[in-house]
Amino acid sequence: MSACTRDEWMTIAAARLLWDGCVCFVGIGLPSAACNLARLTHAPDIVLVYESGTIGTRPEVLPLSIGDGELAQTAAYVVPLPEIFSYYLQAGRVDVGFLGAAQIDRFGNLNSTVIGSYDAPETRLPGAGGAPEIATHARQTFVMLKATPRSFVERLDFRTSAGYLGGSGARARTTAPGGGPCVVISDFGTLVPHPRTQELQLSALFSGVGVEEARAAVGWPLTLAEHVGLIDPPTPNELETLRALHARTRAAHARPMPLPL
Amino acid sequence: MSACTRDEWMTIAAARLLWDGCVCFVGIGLPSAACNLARLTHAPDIVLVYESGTIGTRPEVLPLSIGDGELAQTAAYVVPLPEIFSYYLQAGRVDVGFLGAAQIDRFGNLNSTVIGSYDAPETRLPGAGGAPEIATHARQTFVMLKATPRSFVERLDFRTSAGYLGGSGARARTTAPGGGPCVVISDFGTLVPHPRTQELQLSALFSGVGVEEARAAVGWPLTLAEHVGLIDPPTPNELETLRALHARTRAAHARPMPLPL
Amino acid sequence: MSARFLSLADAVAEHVQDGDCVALEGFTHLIPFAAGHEIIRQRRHDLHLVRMTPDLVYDQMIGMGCARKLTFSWGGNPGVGSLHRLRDAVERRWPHPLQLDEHSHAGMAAAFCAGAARLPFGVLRGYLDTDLPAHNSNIRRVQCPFTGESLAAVPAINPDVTILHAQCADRQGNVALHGIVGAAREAALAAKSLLVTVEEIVESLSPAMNGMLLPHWVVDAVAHCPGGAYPSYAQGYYERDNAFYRDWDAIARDREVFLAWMGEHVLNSADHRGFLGSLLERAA
Amino acid sequence: MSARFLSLADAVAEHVQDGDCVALEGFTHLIPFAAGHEIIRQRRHDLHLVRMTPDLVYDQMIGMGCARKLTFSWGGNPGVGSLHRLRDAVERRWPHPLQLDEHSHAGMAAAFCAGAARLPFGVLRGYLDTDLPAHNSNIRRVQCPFTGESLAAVPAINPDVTILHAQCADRQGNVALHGIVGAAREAALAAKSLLVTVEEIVESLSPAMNGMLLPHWVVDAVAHCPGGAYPSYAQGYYERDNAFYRDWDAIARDREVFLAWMGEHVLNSADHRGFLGSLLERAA
Repeated sequence: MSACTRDEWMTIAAARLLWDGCVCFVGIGLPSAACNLARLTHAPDIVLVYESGTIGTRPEVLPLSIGDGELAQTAAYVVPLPEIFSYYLQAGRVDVGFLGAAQIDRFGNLNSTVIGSYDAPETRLPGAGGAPEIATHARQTFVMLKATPRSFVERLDFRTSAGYLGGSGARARTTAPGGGPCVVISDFGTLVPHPRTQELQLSALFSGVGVEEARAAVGWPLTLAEHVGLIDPPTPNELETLRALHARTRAAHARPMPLPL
Repeated sequence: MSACTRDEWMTIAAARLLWDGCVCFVGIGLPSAACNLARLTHAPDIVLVYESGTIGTRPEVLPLSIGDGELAQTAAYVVPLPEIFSYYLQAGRVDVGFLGAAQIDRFGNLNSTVIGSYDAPETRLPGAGGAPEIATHARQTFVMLKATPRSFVERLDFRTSAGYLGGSGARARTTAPGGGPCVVISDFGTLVPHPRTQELQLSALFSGVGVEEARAAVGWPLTLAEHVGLIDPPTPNELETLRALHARTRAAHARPMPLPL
Repeated sequence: MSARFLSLADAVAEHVQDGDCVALEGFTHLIPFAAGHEIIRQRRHDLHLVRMTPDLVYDQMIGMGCARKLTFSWGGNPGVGSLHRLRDAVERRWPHPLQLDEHSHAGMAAAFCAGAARLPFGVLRGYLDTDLPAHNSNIRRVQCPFTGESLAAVPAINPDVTILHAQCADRQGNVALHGIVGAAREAALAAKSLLVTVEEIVESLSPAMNGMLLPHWVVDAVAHCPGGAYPSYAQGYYERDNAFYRDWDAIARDREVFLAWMGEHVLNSADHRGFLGSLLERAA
Repeated sequence: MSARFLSLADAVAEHVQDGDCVALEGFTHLIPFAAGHEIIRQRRHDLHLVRMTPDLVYDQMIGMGCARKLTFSWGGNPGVGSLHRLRDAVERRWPHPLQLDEHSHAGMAAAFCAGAARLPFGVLRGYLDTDLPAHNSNIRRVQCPFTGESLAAVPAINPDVTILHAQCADRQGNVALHGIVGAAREAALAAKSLLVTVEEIVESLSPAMNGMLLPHWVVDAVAHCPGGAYPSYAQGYYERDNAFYRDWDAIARDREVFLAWMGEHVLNSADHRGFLGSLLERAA
């Protein structure tokens, strides 16, 4: 088998953090791959909830969009979207919310709205979607975010979703019921909040990655957690399962769709 | 065919007031009989909505309870109860709401809560159910109420549902979107609100009933509408259809239910 | 956390405590009679009972002294008349006083929806120009922050335990129900703990798509209890016993007759099967 | 009042006016592409477009100058990336400025629910410690009249017209849809006028029981339009054309390429059948 890519490793590292039976509110892309990999390996009874209203979904191939038919066909139950947000997420029934973003700051606050100013943006991003309320209500959130020159930043252009705000207990003093981001999975390793200040610190590296690479990727002076671990390389089973999932997905998405004529 | 009873005549008179295609929010008892009689005679496309959430119901036999299986099995659609009240009734989608009550006053306000004081009632009645909001939101309401010594009263013991309040435009000055009670069908004839004062006046009598019987039945000084009509006796078709419906209903309800053992 | 499979007696013992706020929902369909009887057998008391349409099973629980308070919107014997035990409690404080938290259907629906969504209050255009708000401090007003309009507000209902009866559950504890569902889903999702009795336990449910399902991870306990909604009905399983509802009127009118009937049929039977058996015997 | 059966062109001509608030809903499923194209063909402009997830069809409408304002919660090409026409309008005001009324999904869901229930506002525990309220005066706070807690409030959305695509309608105009339904029902019931395109018109629908149906008396117009959700999908009829979504990225990146494509495929085709035919030709 070829050496794993950083994307694969991120996905596998995220999957390992999920436990069997946990209720996950899943976004499209890397989070969806991670959750389904967990389901196909060590967590067969993980409950996957997509914001399109599909509950207990077991897709054969990864969805390209949150509303793919595959998600509905393999779901235990499909509810109208308002119910997903009010009766499930807001009701506190989600264990783990998976978030991505364009920018993250040192306290895990996220931006997926604009780069530049809101009224005259340099880059208009897709916007909030479900994120603000996932960030508020999920018992904990996982953030998956690749390191780019502008992703781990000293200051967000716009706060779309709240992490730990200014840190040092600021979040706990709000009415947000969820615990906030407990881990950030990036393509160099993972960050976790400092227990007191909630500043994100380097907690583990992919083996073969040095601290300097992490420091270079992060736009604030990155500190190290008390213990910086090494993330085990993918096992053959993890990698095979993930690659088979991606292969099935590619094949399915490449199948030409006859025009409905 | 035997002479019709007052109950039958009331039901038939009420049925005649409904038009084909109208959307009716139906209560159990006389209103349910009237609506289904209309459906089986001149209004085949009447839309019957029961508060249990059954929409477009076409029951073969009359339900004994608002939640009878017959209503669900013959419905176009069964929705959760909160939807019926918010997305249909409150949304202003009901043409006619049918109400009954223990007491009615001269302005069509209704009591179905208590006789005597609320905290130490002489008779505790079942209570409001759907009535307060039907009275507020249905484009118009029909009230069906038999005359008893304590039904048409000078003063209600408790106002469960608003009619015209104190009359003379009082209701129109509230935020109630519905028009209020446009007719009261009793077992002597019908009352309608005076165009200006909204006081209920005698508008029609069953043939064979005198004004004095109506006056005796009503606890306030009953005035006459400009024109007091005569309600035609049931046609053979109306009476046959109603009696057949009642006969089917009696037979169905008398069928012994085996214990689910 | 997934649903556990328990006997109804164990489920009630574990999930219903004296003093609890308890909702047995089901809008004249799928009424959890068996569970109500088990609560009576276990002599639970001081309960705050919640139900849009308290009917015979609440009449029985109130008459047997289980309740201190009732949140409701219509309390009658559907198609028959009064609930005499409820009336006796309200009118003559027998067996003891019953506090009322009285609403309209629309108000209770809004309160259950708010409870399921974990909002502190529900909003409706309701209770307009009625005497209910004057007698219930749980009916207040809230102002729209956009239009300034004043609307009715009710506090969310979040029962300590909601009990439903449903058609079936699978081995994981996913619960499927259909037919007239009332506010069953909202009452279930609003509760701190959810107990469901079912007609049948099946290997797996057919895919629900947009049907109605309570996922196993919102269900605390499932008890297999065939006939558990009798004398109400379970769509697809059995019909309502209308004669029982009619006969109840005479039984409930008289305190002694009521107590004797409850003793013979509920207290002296070990479980719901025993209850049904005792009715069969009497009929024979 | 019952639904009328119209051609899509007549239905759009009658129900969509310049300046209207228009919601084409469908949460990445059953997206009414054909109806959006017809709005473009009829050169409607100054529209206030509403949609939780404006995707390709809104990118096209915005790029063709139909919109003055957009109420939305996530505006991207799902699984692919940006909506370049939307970005061009926001970032560079081309073809003209686009006013944004920006929400989260939870906020828009609450706003649609309020609209369907004809309440002036919806309540949620949302928008907490985000910058959205600072940029949108349509996000305010309301105080619980029982607990004093402060919650987020959004104004109800009540479009002049909501347009859906659904699987089928019967001869009366009852509309049945299934699969991922998003906020379709709420958007439909919130609208002053409701237009539905359907894959199929059938003699009668199978009983819906607790499925999802829009009764004929809430539907204003039905247009038979097979393939009307293409390139999105219709559960049970056809799948999503993922390649179309991917290819759109390159087409929409460039104003000239975009305009040429819209001219060739949308403006030059008489209707949706023509549009699909033009794609077939190009592929051949």
